[in-house]
This record gives sequence, C-alpha cells and structure tokens, in this order.
Amino acid sequence: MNLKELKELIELIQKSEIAELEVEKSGVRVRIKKESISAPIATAPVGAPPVSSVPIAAPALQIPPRAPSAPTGWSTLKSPVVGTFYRSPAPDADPYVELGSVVKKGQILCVIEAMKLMNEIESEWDGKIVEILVENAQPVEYGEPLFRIEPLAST
Amino acid sequence: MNLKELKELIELIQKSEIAELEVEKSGVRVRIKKESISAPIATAPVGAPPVSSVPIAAPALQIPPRAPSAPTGWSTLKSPVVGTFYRSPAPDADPYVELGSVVKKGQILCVIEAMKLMNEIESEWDGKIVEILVENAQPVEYGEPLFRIEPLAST
Amino acid sequence: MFKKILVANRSEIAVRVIQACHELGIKTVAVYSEVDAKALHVRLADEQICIGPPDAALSYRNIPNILSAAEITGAEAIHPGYGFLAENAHFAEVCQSVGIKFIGPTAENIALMGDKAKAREIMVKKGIPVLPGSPGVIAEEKEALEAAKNIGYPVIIKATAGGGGRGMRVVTQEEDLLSAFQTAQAEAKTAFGDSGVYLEKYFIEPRHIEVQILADERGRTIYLGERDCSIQRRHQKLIEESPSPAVDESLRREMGAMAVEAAKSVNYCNVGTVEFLLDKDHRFYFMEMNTRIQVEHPVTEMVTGIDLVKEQIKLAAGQPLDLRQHDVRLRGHSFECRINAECPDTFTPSPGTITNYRPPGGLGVRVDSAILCNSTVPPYYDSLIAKLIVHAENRDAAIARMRRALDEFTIEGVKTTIPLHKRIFDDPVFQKGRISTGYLERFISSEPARVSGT
Amino acid sequence: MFKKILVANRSEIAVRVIQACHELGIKTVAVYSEVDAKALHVRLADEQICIGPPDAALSYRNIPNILSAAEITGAEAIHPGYGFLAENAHFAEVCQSVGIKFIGPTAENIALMGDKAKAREIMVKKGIPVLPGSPGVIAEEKEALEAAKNIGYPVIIKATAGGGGRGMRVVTQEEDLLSAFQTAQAEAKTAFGDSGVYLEKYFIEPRHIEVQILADERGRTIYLGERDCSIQRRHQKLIEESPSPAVDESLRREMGAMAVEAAKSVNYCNVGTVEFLLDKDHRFYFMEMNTRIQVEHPVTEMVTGIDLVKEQIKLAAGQPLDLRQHDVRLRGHSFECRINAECPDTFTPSPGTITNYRPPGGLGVRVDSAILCNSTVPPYYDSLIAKLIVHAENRDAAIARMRRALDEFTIEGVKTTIPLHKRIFDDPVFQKGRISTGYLERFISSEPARVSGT
Repeated sequence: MNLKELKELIELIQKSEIAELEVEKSGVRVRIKKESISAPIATAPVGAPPVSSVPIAAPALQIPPRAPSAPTGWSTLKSPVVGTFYRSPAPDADPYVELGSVVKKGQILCVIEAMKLMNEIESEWDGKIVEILVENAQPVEYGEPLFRIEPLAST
Repeated sequence: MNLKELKELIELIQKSEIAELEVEKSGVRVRIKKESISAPIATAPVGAPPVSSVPIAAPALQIPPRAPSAPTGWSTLKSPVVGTFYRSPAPDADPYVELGSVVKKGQILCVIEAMKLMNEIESEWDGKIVEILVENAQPVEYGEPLFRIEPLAST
Repeated sequence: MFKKILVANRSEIAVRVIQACHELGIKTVAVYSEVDAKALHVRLADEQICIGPPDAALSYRNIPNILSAAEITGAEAIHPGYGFLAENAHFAEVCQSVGIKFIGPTAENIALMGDKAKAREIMVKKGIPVLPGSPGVIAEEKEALEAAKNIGYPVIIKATAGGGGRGMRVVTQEEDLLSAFQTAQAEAKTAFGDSGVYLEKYFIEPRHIEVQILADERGRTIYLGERDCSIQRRHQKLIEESPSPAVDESLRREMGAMAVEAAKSVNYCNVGTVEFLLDKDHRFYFMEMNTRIQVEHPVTEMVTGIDLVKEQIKLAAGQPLDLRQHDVRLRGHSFECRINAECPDTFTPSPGTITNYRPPGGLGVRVDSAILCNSTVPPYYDSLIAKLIVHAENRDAAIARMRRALDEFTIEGVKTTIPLHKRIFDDPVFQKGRISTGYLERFISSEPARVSGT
Repeated sequence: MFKKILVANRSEIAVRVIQACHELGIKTVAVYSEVDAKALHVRLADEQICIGPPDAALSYRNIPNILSAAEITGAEAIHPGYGFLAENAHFAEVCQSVGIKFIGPTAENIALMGDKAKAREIMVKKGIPVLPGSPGVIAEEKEALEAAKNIGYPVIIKATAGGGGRGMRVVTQEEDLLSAFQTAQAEAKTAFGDSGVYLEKYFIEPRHIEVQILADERGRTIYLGERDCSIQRRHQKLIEESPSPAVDESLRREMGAMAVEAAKSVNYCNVGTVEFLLDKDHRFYFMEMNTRIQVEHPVTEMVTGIDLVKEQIKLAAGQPLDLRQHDVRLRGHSFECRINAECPDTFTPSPGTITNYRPPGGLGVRVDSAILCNSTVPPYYDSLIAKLIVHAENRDAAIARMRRALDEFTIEGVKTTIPLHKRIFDDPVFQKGRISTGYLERFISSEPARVSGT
C-alpha cells in the first residue's frame, strides 16, 4: 500500500457520510464500518464509489473477491466450470441476453465452452440483467462472476 | 489480531465522536482518522484509550528484560563484566556487604573474577542493600543484576 | 521442449514441479481450489486458474476443468505430481486424445501396473521374483501341505474374508501346518462365517526397498539406486533413505537390473519406481510398480545429483535420456522425514493456521514445502506439509545432520510429526539401521504413553 | 574431540558453527551483545552468555569478557567465525596462554599473514609469483624505465601519498612511460604536495581467484578447488562461484599446488584461503592469505561435498586430515549470493525489523542465515543477513536455479540486495562468465538510473 492509496482511503472516509473500510494483507484482515444512525448501506449517495472497491493489494484469505461485490439485493451468477465464455450460441447468432434483459430462472444466459463442449449456463433467479462482467470469447475460471442480476419479486 | 481486539476496535470507532485507527502488521499499515467537523484529537473524551495503544501483535524488539523489574525507587547494580561473583575478597574473609548494609557510592560491594583478575565492583549510589541477587561463587554475565539498592537521600 | 506446463496438483509437489519448470525456462500454470487461492504454488506460477471448490473430487480431480484450464491458457503439457490424477489411466488417455502431453508414462503403462494381478503375471513370465502365495482358496489339507512346500516356510495362513488378525496363523515348519490350518479355518468360520483360507509366504522383518528408474521413449532404461522406505505406519511411509543400509553394491546391481527388466517388459517410459520386499536373507520380491514421481524422490536426487523432475519433463518432451548407467554414482547418504500436520502421538490430522514457520538451513539441508507464514493447512487434503531432506557423507553424519535440522525446524499453529521424527532419530536401533516394516509400530508401542506432543 | 565450544561471533556464521558443532556432538556456548538477546544463534546454542552492549568493541571484540565466558561455561575451544576476532593474533595468543584452543591457525600464522610485506617476501623466496611492482618510490626516469621493464607492460604509476585516481597513470608501452612519469609526478606534487610515485603491474580485467586449503598439524595440506570472487563492489565481494569459469583442470592443479606451497612455507595449520589475481592470459599472482573460514566457504562445500567447518574443528582438535588430494573431486557448479540489508541501488545500509521471511527451498538450494520472522537487523554490525547458495550439474543450470531461488526469496521490512542479484543473474555478460573485478562497477553504471529498489 502506498501513500497515494492511503490518502484516497482517508479522503473517502472523510467525504462520505458512511464509512466502510476493508484492509487485508498478509493474513490480517480488518473491516471497519461506521454508519450514521443505522441507515442501510444502500442509501449511500450515488456517485460515491463503494468503499470496498478501493484496490488495496488485497489477496483474500479464503475465497478471493475476484470482482467488486454487488450492491445489496443484486445476485451474482458465477461460472460453474472453467472454459471460454460466449454470449451467443453461435458466432453469427444474437446474444442470449443483453444488459437490461428480464430473465427467468432456468433461462440460458450464455454458454461456456470447455473441452469442445458447450455448457449452457442458466439463470438461478428471476430478474433483470444489470451487469455483464465478462467479454465475449474470454476465458473464465471456476467461480468467476459472469452476470449481476437484480431479482424481481417472485411472481 | 483476534476477534476480541477487532470488537474493541469497532466499539471504539462507534462510540467516539472522532475516530482514529492505526493498524500495522506484516508490512501493511493502515491508519484511518475521521473527525466530526474539525475538532482536534485532543478533545477526545478522557477515558477512551488512545487507539494506537491497542497491542496488535507487537513483539518487543530490543533488549529483553532478564530479571523482574524492581519496585519503583530501587536501583539495580548490574555486572559490568563476565565472570564469577564473590561476595568477599577471599574465601575466609567476611562478605563486603550484607542484606540491609548501608553503603556509600564508590564502596566495594563484591568482586567478579575474570581471567584470574579480581574486578572490584563499586556501588553507584548511596543506599541500603535490599536484595542480593546472585549466590556466592556463581557465574554472572554482562548486565546481570547483582544488587538492588534503595537509595538514601543524598546527604 | 514445452513452453508452458500446467501443474495439476497442490502443496509441495506443485511447488517442486514449478521450480523445475522455471529452471528449464518453461512457463507454468497453477490450478487451485477456492481454499488454496493464496497457496505458494499459486503465487509462484506464471498463471493461475481456479478449478473448483475445496472438495478435491470437484477441483484437483476434476478432469474437465483441468483440461479446460490447460486449453484456455495454452499449456502444452500437464504434470500431475503424485496422488490426485497421477495414476489415473483415463486422465492420461483423455490428455492424449486432446493433444496435451501427460507428463508420465503412457495410459497403457498406468493401466497395466494398476492391475496388480496382471502386473504380477507379467513379472513371473519375465523371471522376476514375485511375492510367493497359493493361487487361491485352499480347501484340502493335502493341498495346503503342497502349497506350503512350494512357497517355502515360514508361511502365513490368512482368511479370504479376513481382517484384524483373525483367522491368521504363522507356520514355521511342516509338522505344525495341519493343526494351524484347521484352527485357522475354524476361526475364520466363527469370525466371518466363511472358512476359506489361503497361504502366503511369511516374511520376518522385511524391508520395503524400491528402485528408481528412468526410461526414455526409445527404451533406454537406467536405475538410480534404491530407497529404503521401511519406516511405515499402516503402509504410510514416514522416513525414507538412500542408499539402504541393507543393500550392498552387488545386491544393488541385482535389484537394479531386475527393476530395469520389469520396466522394459512393459515398454515403460518416463520416471517410475519398482517396489520390492527384501527379506532377512537378502532375497527380494517384486511387489508393484509406481508410475509417477514419488514423494520420496528427493533422497535419490541427493545421492545421485540428478534432478528427477527435470529429467521427467525432458523425457516427456521426447528427449532421449542423456545419462548412461555408468554416469549414476551414489555419493553420501540421504534421509527424508515427512512432516505431516498431525498429532505425533495419536496421528489425528491437525489442520489450522501456521502462525510461525522457519525451516532449518545450512549445509546438506533441503526443505520441500509450500508453507507460508499465516498460511492455512486446509482439512481437505493430505496432511503432508513439508519434507525435510538431509544429505551427508555417510549414514551417521546424515543422522547427526537430521537431528540438528529437526531441532532447528519451527512450525507453530498446527501439530506436526517433528517430535516423533526426533524420537526415532534418537533411537539406537534406528541409528544402527536395524529397521523393517514392523519397526515403527513396535517403536511406538514400546514408548511410554505420552500426552499430546508439541 | 572437544566437548564444548564457545562461538565468538553472531549472525549466520555463528549459526553455521553451532550447526557443525551439534552435528559433531559438541555442546555450544553462544555469546551475544544486549541487542542480540533474541538472535537465532543464541536460541540454538546450548548455553548463552551476554558479553556486553551493542557496540562490538565492547562485546564481540571484548577479549576479557569472551574468555571469561569460556571459563565460566567450561568451553575448551573458541571458534571465532570471520571478522571480529578471527584474525586477531593477540586473541589467538591469549587463548593459547589460558589453555583454550583457538579454532584457527597459530598466532604466528595469523601475525605473519597479517603483515602483507613480510608474507610477500616469503612467497617470493618460495618462488610463488607475487603482484609485480617497484620496491619503493622511484625518483629517476632511468629507474622508472628499468622497473617497468622488469615488471612488464602495462604498468600503473601510483602516487605514494595518493588516492582517488590522482597521480595515477596507466602505461601500455615503453615510449609512453617517461611523459606519463613526469605528468604523474607533477600531478602528485600538486594534489598531495609530494611527488613520490611508484610502479605496479597493471592488470586489465583481472579476476579474483582464491584457493581453499586444509592443513593438519603434521603438515599434510590439500587444496579444495578454487572460488571465483570477481564480483565485487569496492573490494566487497557480492557473488562467488566455484569452479571459476576461467580455470581449467590444469590451471586448477597449478594454482592448487602454489596455494599448498604457500601454506607449507609458513607451516600453516587449519583452514585457510590463498588469494590470487588471475590476469587475462591466465597468469596468477599471490595477493594474500586469509587465515580463517571465509564468508564464501559454502560454494566449495557444495562442489566438493566436504563440510569445511566440521573439518576445521577436527583439525583444531589435533586430528589428522583423513582426506587425501585425490579424494577431492569437484561435482557440478555452485554460486553464492550475499544478501545484505542495504538498498540495492545506493548501497546504504537498511537496518530494521524483518516483518516477513521465507527462504527458498527445494533441490540444490541452501540458505545460511540467522533471520527470524520479526527479528531485527541491528545497525551496529555487518549488513550481511543471509547467504543464498545453489548447486547444480553445471554453470548454466546453477544460474537457472539461482534465478528461480531469488524469485522465491521473501524478505520484507528491510531493503536487500536481492533485486541487484536478480539483475546480475539476468545479464548475458555475467551468464557467459565474462567477469572480472571491474564487472560490477561497470554493470551498475551501465544500468538506467533507478529509483529506490524494492
């Protein structure tokens, strides 16, 4: 961690009404959270970056967050296999889903090619696609976040 | 750092109007400070421990204490050489001092034999011998406590 | 030569393989389960791919994910280490079918040596001595007498349905056979409801001696001396050494020639180990062949000066063996202690976080480990966390060196087998080299009962 | 053999000596200054005696306290390591007078070799080539011409009062001598107020080659190959190797014989090192003899398989050398990197607390260090904190091994020379073995300017 990162951290804490800091390195993990009264985190002013996304050379102890954690209420669909991520069933076909698509649980969102096999990856929730985290034709590892989905109230 | 220490830290942050946090371990050091408005740190409520004094795996690094420290006000005369401690100038002679002896600065308290040489060890203070820490004819190392002396008000 | 190798393993052997690759100028891909994200092998490799959850069946044994990882990283070869997929013929076959070189022998070699009955049959054909025994269940007294005569006394009668010593009888001379046979049958009947028994050669204080071999694709095969792995607890090796105190130069040549013959008889290629049982009269018997690099390979490296993992990779790349048998010269003596994260008295595993780690150093001391300060020993895998290997001019000097290295070794946070190793190396019987596969159980039971060790 | 040895040193060499003692079954006494109370050598020894405050003059060089420590603990011998009292003839003499064995050569040996002029005189007498030079100040032009002719061109003219390059002139041929001589005299006069100059042989890209010898009390003396210590900065060695890439078998024999002759000429006993300068034409010249175990002794141990510290102790105990010259066979190649706690670019010392430490491991890697996690590097002593030594089958393999070992080495909290070592081992010139005592200064100045390294 260098001075610049520290300064950023301090500024962040100073500017924000709520403060959430997570620092981890070499086996020590410290998480400090301070909220004015008990407002839920979701009320954080839009525009202020989520504090946990400050890059602090942070190798996690257990499962490393390989992508910034989503706002509360969003679900993350992770890759169940290792392979190559494709958004459409064939190079000239339309993508399964787009940003903003409303999807149903069990609906195919993408395929991951592994050993010449196309693994169809289904949504685990009813919801709206709010982030697509991997570029088409990129390799993905096990557990890598693929989509963020804002669940819809179950019908 | 254990759970208890972490809890203490969090409580501290939560209770105080100002927050100062210093964490250091394994090459990463994070210090976060948050003040409501710009009150100087000195206005922190007395009674709250200064956060930086929370012991976070702080190994002592310089000279380890080799003997329990004496009550405040007592002085400890330490061996300036390595050798064998003798309380008297010769085997059949009386000891230089006894427990309770009142001694003057510069008075010989014992001899330490090193390389067949008798090193006469003098008191550094006027005072009363309140402890004799080494048995006669025992080897002593450099810096080993020999006598505890209760200083007398200088005459 | 390969440009990039995927290492399909974890812990010390993954680190060992990555070290060898880097010394050969080969890039490495580490694969890891979620619990190993911060492991040393992941740090040291050039690329890292998470292949699954902690359960090894879903990660380190997950063939599709491992092959996909090789595919997306462009690795040309996979080194399986030992355990996990190292002796999985199916995996070797799939690797071959997708054009990725499996660093080990052929799938056929693996399958054949994995079938113990078939391997034994081949060895018998080639005139290699195998463990003598009756071909199957013996029902008749006459049959038993004949089988025992063929095997040679002492023999052991075992219940086919048996276990736990019941239905077992050791017979040292012919006149005792029939009565023992009847008792064993009766005991087997009572204990297991099945009176079937068979005969096997009984060995008094045998040693486990194994011969390291190297073989290239053209069939050139050499042996690299032997390892004595007699210090075992429930068939788990704990201490290995090379050379064996029981093997002299002429026996070494004889066993070496047999090991080479065994390998050649199946057109074996790559590194391999032929395991023999050596009896008190210095007769040896083929037990099995291990078709992988072994945990205890370092003791052979120390006395031969040959880097077995580098050789293994070169052989897998199709390079001819550039060593000849006469290049292999043993120098000094080497021991390996397996440091397991387990209680040194009860042998229960001791996973946890390592709070302090300082390996011993200095002349003739080698440590193969993946331990980092503050790293965790997860409960999912093997308890082997480090191998302490020493080398010195002779066996006595190597014992002295191991004792001082064990004294220097600091591992805090988990219990380890270090205290047990210290006690064994202090034992005059062990020091004299009077060891056999029964040594360790006897040594442990002869010790005064102890509270949980340090 | 001794029963108890006091080790009058600290850091890695104290640890090294304690390790050797324990392997020989000898008890050890550590002495330490107040700042070293928690040091590894103190932990490893059987007994510990504090001998003074941090200032080495009052502790590690404090002869009365060290001898008293030996006396009260009953130590029969003192091992001085290197530095501190290791080449103090007075200390060796006092040890002898109080009946404690000094582990090293005799006080006479030390005194003699400490007197460079006298040592040179003896070597000349014995026909050992020494660094050629004029016997003293040269005033006359005729005298200069004659001296230069005797020495052989190129020669260097140096101011007797000189320093910093002023008054220095390199002359490669006779016709340039007189003008250079005059200029040098004038420059010396201006700079130092003294026009005295003298002549010395000038070497272009010489190597520092030293020969390790072992000698017993009966005068049996052998050599253990050479070390190339050409990688130096301001006469401080940084990297050493054995064998030297510039020495072939015949030169090795020749230099070895000269080193043995040098040792015998003064009835030398114990371990010792004869330092030579080797010029581009493979002519060598005696520089001096070091009468102690040296920092770089491990590279010799790696290629010969001989434990020099154990041999040293046995020799000091009066045991005859049981090695013969033909027993000494070099195997493979070894490098040593000195890991100093200093900035790898500015070379300023970097004392402090080591917050994370993990030495590299695996085949052919040796680490001699006294570092513990959370231990401090005090500012009072030498900045050498660890020695990383590798051994492999040949020089290229040893370079590859050193590179991977340097990559693996974790030391946090203080700056170290590890990044500089990495850059040197990446340098094709170094890799080809084209090194000389000028290499390092040139290498550093040829690098792009860098900010403080990691």
